[in-house]
Amino acid sequence: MSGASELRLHCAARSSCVAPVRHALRAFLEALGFDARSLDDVTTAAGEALANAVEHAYGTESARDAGVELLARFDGDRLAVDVADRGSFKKRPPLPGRGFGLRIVRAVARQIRIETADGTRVKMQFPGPYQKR
Amino acid sequence: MSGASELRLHCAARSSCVAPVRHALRAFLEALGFDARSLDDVTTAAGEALANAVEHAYGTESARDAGVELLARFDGDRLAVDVADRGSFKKRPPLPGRGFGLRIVRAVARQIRIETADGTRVKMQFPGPYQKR
Amino acid sequence: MNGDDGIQRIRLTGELEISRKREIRDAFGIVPGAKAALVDLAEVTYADSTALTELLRFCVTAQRDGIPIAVVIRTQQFARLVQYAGLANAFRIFEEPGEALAYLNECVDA
Amino acid sequence: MNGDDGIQRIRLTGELEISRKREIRDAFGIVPGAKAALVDLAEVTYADSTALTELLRFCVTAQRDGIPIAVVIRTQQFARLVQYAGLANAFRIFEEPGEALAYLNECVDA
Ligand SMILES: Nc1ncnc2c1ncn2[C@@H]1O[C@H](COP(=O)(O)OP(=O)(O)O)[C@@H](O)[C@H]1O
Ligand SMILES: Nc1ncnc2c1ncn2[C@@H]1O[C@H](COP(=O)(O)OP(=O)(O)O)[C@@H](O)[C@H]1O
Repeated sequence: MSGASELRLHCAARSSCVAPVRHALRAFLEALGFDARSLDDVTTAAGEALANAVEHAYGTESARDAGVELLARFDGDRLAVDVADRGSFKKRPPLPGRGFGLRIVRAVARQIRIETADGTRVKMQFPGPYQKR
Repeated sequence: MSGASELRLHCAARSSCVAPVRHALRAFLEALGFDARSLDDVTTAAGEALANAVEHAYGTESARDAGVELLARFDGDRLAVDVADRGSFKKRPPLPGRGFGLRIVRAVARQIRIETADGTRVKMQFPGPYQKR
Repeated sequence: MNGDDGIQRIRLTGELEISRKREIRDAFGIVPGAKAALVDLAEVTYADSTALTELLRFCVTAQRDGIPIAVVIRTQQFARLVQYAGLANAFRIFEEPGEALAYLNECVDA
Repeated sequence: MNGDDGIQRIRLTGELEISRKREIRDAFGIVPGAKAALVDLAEVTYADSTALTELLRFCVTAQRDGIPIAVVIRTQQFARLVQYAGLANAFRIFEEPGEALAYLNECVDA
């Protein structure tokens, strides 16, 4: 027994997988006693990062099986959520009327870092306090 | 990205915590694509082990804060679920009309081992295949 | 008693688990004058051994007092839980309240 | 068109997210003859940027064509999403369909 709580979920990078992973994250945070606003914000941000992995990471259908991983870690104080894929980050100028995903993540998270050395890893930290009990 | 999926949830050993932890386990398994029967069986077994930690592990109210931990691990093939507390296992003859908890766990799990060296750890393994997709 | 047929109705819904132990126990009691009891758990979405223990306690007491009991269970999780606990023959289980009532009426008339 | 007031109704419910992208896109289209459109998202329980992108595309096109749009959003998650995306002023948002309709009727009459 370590005291920290962790959720690590590995799934195929398909659009049908995003909602179930998001629901699992929500239920995980609910079990930790997070308040409604935090539940919404954290799952919203994670949902955007997951959707990006599904939309942008992989060039071919079969490559999607390399998957996407959600990692949420709560040490009783700070919540960190990573979303990682094995694809390649697509640096490009934002299309008009798009590009809301990362903007939303930035609005919600206290800190976001995107590592693109080996696939893409979006590392988010969320401001506390978030627990209701 | 490791490929394996894991849920580790640490909560106070109170009866109000059992359902949220069970719901988180269910959502975790749903995200992994488990079928309805497996979802029911695994959460039923885990629910019994969690309830036992709440009911039997700790002698005093304040000791409950040492908590209970659920650990579920799926490697794409085998599912293992541990429920651990920091209390003391109570060996005693079964009361009449009670003692259903561990019997239910045994009926569901392919294998169960109870370690009582340092608190109680109920280690359950579940038979596969459990995934619908 | 919810009807004038002498059959007491007990109805519980949702998740019957450890955090509702007291409520479950309080719900399971025979009212004076009841000739039989229908335990309607059709809308229970999840049950654990806490619920089973209270249900069994109730059924044993009632049967000792000669009061027939019928239990309605519809959820598969709950039906399997009863099997896993080895209680499939400890009380009469029905899937429909109508069937349970017919059974109890027969018991009461006999 | 669901009424005879010339106001088109578009209603989506549940979780508006990436797996429903196609359905969301298909729902957002102005029917011939519509003088205004009411986008009723009151019963959306969750929305992501996929939904926002489609909604924005629809509103921009409609406004270019001089067709007033009113969007009903009630869920807090969705309302905050719009804020986070910086779209609070991109379309008219109402909490009640009645208010949205009143606004559109005014636009159409004016
Ligand atoms: N996981 C990822 N893999 C590859 N590229 C990504 C990933 N996440 C984001 N990007 C890149 O960052 C851009 C901005 O993402 P975002 O703000 O979510 O907007 P949108 O998805 O609408 O383009 C994407 O268009 C894409 O080029
Ligand atoms: N986590 C635990 N800590 C202490 N004792 C336990 C624990 N789990 C089980 N036990 C012991 O095992 C017994 C049997 O448990 P169980 O089969 O679930 O039936 P019941 O909870 O109805 O007694 C309990 O009565 C208790 O003495």
